[in-house]
Amino acid sequence: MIGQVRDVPLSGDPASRYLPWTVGLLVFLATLAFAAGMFLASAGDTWRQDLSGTLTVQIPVSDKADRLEQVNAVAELLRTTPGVVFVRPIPDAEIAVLLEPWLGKQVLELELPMPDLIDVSVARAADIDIAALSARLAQVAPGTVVDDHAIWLRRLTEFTLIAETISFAVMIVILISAVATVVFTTRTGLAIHSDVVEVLHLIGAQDSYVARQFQNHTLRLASAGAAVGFLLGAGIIWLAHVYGGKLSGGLLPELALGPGQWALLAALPVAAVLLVVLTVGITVKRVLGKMM
Amino acid sequence: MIGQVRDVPLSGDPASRYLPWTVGLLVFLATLAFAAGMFLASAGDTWRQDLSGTLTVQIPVSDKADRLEQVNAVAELLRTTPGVVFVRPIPDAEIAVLLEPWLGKQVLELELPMPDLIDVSVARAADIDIAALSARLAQVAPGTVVDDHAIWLRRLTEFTLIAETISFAVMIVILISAVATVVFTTRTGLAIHSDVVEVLHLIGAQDSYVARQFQNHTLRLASAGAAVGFLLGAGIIWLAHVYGGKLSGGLLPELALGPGQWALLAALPVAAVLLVVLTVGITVKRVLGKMM
Amino acid sequence: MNALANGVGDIVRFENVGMRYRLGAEVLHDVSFSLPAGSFHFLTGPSGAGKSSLMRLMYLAHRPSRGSISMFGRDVSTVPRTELAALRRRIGVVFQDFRLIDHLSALDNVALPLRVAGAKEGQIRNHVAELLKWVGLESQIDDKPTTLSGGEQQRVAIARAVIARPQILLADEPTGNVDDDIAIRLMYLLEELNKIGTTVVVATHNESLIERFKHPCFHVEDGLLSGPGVGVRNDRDPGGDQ
Amino acid sequence: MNALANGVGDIVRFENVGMRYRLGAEVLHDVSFSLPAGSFHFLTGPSGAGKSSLMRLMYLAHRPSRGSISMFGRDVSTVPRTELAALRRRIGVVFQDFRLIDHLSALDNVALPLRVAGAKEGQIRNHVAELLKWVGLESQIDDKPTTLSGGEQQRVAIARAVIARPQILLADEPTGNVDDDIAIRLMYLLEELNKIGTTVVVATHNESLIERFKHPCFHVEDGLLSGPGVGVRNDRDPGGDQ
Ligand SMILES: Nc1ncnc2c1ncn2[C@@H]1O[C@H](COP(=O)(O)OP(=O)(O)OP(=O)(O)O)[C@@H](O)[C@H]1O
Ligand SMILES: Nc1ncnc2c1ncn2[C@@H]1O[C@H](COP(=O)(O)OP(=O)(O)OP(=O)(O)O)[C@@H](O)[C@H]1O
Ligand SMILES: [Mg+2]
Ligand SMILES: [Mg+2]
Repeated sequence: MIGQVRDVPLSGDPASRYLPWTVGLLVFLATLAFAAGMFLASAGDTWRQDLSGTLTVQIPVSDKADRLEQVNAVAELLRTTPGVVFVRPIPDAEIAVLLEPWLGKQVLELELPMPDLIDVSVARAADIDIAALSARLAQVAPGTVVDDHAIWLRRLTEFTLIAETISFAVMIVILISAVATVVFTTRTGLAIHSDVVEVLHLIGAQDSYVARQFQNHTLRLASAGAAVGFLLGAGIIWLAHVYGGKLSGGLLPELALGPGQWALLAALPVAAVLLVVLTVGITVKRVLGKMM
Repeated sequence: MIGQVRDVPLSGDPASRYLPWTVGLLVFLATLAFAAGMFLASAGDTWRQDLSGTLTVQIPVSDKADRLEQVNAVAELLRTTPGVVFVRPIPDAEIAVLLEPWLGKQVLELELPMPDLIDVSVARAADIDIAALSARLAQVAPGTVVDDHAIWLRRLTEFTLIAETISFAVMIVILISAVATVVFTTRTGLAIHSDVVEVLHLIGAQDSYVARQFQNHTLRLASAGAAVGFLLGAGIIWLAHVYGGKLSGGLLPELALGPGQWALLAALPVAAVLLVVLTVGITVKRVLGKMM
Repeated sequence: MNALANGVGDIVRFENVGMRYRLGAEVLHDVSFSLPAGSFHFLTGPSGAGKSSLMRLMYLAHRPSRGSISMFGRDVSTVPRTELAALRRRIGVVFQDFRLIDHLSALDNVALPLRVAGAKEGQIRNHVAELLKWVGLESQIDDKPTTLSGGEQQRVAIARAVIARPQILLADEPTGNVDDDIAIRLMYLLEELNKIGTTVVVATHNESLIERFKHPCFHVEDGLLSGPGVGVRNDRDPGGDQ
Repeated sequence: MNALANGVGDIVRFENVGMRYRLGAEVLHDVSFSLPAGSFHFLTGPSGAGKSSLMRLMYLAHRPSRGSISMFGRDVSTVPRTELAALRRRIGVVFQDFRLIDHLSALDNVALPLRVAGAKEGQIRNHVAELLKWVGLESQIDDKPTTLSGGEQQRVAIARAVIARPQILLADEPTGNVDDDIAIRLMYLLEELNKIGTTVVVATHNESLIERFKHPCFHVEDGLLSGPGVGVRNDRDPGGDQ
């Protein structure tokens, strides 16, 4: 019987009209942020794989005399390594350009001793043991380091990591503000209807009876909002998947989420709604607890 | 005299307690999103400049016979171009690796006719006229195209563009929800205090008298929230500037905003507060307008 | 007082007024009457007859569905919105349900009409405190309405209605929550106001009050008004006993 | 009725009860009295004396600052929170300010105590409609309180208080907004309830009612209670006239 007539007139409140929108917006944003985070994580991996097709071998600065010999010896060793497609010692001028980001523009004018770098292309299929290669190269020229195209790799890794972190942080902030919104909406509801709550209380209603009224109401509103927000978010992700790839001309990795990622994403609105209903229950009972 | 005693007891409302937090959170997020957008725009430029230190010259697929000649002629012409530091024809195997992202892994197995590519390093200081160079090269080998490292450039440009768009879109969504929050808070305030508003109205208060009560109150709360939100956001941007550069080891461009960008950023909370106060005025007067 | 007590000087004039709430049935039909300046009337009638509704029309909270209402000689339907506020400041109202502002002290509640009218803050406090003393609330000046008893709230409501010396005072059941001693004391307050020129209408169920203070009495029943001068236009109201 | 009308059967028992609001001064001092089951009392006293406060203690809205209160033979201070709700369901209250729920129709307002107690929906409507007819509101069954006149609201409040046949009925100024005819009719309703066993306390300023219905009368003044059996413990209340 309870619930047929709702004693607390929540549905007319501005707070009530606002709740589905807020929950919807927040779930929408959280969905996008979460998806962006997951997508960036995969994209970072893809790019890293692309880049790992090239290596840079670095031979430390040494005397002019045996420098050329060493470089040639290393290059020779590399050429004989299975999986290596191409080897090219990089000239000093080019190295100077590469060093510019670290050392500034004056690097070209200074007559610095430069390390020798060798550019190596690796067949995609080949699975080169970098550590073993390093060890072998170090025997030929001590101090030689094999770098799997560190510059771009690190630049991209850092970039995607930062973007990932921001995405997840935004998601967390959004979830926190969702809880805050719900606590606030509930407290507003209780404030507007404190008289009704008090009358129900004095008439002999149990706390759970009053709490249920608020919870049922919020459950309905929050579910509607969360569903719409999630569907919109998922729609945008799907659009990005279908059209994003075409528009970027294949340059961006496919904007697709795996089934596991979709499942995680779908758990988001459900978790949000549960959070909402739980919050409401706790808030209502805490307010009621202050009455005799 | 008006305002000494506040007739509408807004300060005790949950809505009031919530408003500074919401405005603060929203301004905080908007500040970060806006800064991220502006930073990505600059970062994109910086990276584009970095990359423009290298060029790729592309000679279209041709008969085996004169192919080598053509490549050598182009390479020779490039070597004599002022500003060019280094010229290297890229071997087919390496080109295959580069083409992989577009054509898939089978590119290595297929015996495709490949274009010839020449890798060119350019001194940073040099200001090479790409169009003129293209024209001269085309005379030696018709169809030759000079590409300013298109792959990375486009990849980065797309990426930063997308990130930029998302950042600004997030900022817009956040501002919209700020307005929605304020409209809602005001309407809640009016709903909770509709009795007070009605009494003031019946006692003979002008609409502006009632509106001012709500506006003064909201101005105070929103300003406090916006200031805190902006300062937190600015603090994080500053931290990113100071520590971000160090942590990424110079790989990321400096996370710094110019004075113009700071000014734009600082305009954000001010605009938010003005928006809020305006919204409140309109909302209150619209509600009052319904009374006789 | 009687300078104004002719047709033109009528402070309230209803002509064939009907009233309904939203789309409901009419709760007042064909109400025609006028109140000369300085008159004092009771308004009686069974519960639900339409006394409060009639009051609501007079304090400009509701528009009639037909007929015309003039207050202070001005046709209400033609008064622009901004001037309505000024007209309302000349009307004092004791609402049946008090309508005090919960977060304001008794003093600030009573001071409200003065503040809204832009009075100087310096003059307000003493004036208000004196009136609150008169209604027996000197020790509750700084109390909030929620901490006052029913009768105390009612007295604050009366004080708020009279503080700004309104030209017309409309009191809806102003003594329902106080004992007879206080009720009589409050009626004296209204009579004193009336003596200095305020037109007074008191809706009440309290028959002993009506008997004791022998003022002319309007009666509403089934939405129809009867009483002194009702239906008579531009005549002098025989009921003004000042 | 008199089966319970001895010390142990007292439905209400106050012993040296003091009461204050928050940190304010005591508004009730050393109140000791008991109400035998089935008794009918008036409660009088000047405005602000403490009648509503005394009621508030009885309907378990407020804890005493000292002394002890038993309701239905149970010491209130030792009753766990969840059982307080059950006790409250045995108490009917007419609040001085009605406290109707604005968004519910008169019918749903009156049905509230039945719903809260978990009554079957099928039984509710007829029962409630009949009672509303009794208090003269048959045509306003589906109206919201905001669209009812003051007296109509008061009658809804009374109907809500009695609908669940409470063991004790506490009515705070239940006739302040209705005319004498309706007031007498409402008093008959309370007397009928009393005849079938309900203990009744009516706080009122209406002296003609007190004279007409000759029930024993408690008097509160300056926070002190006087009246039949006051201060006398474990004695039979000489006032119960049933
Ligand atoms: N806001 C409203 N909306 C719709 N109907 C209303 C409204 N207010 C009052 N009514 C109806 O109008 C009629 C007259 O009500 P009104 O309040 O004027 O009566 P009253 O004479 O003041 O009664 P009482 O003595 O009980 O206060 C009643 O039947 C009531 O139900
Ligand atoms: N919630 C409250 N907080 C603080 N003080 C209160 C509160 N309610 C009432 N009082 C004070 O307690 C005293 C007794 O109030 P109470 O409402 O019991 O009086 P009452 O006898 O019912 O008066 P009335 O006949 O006017 O209704 C009054 O002085 C009042 O100011
Ligand atoms: Mg009325
Ligand atoms: Mg009282």
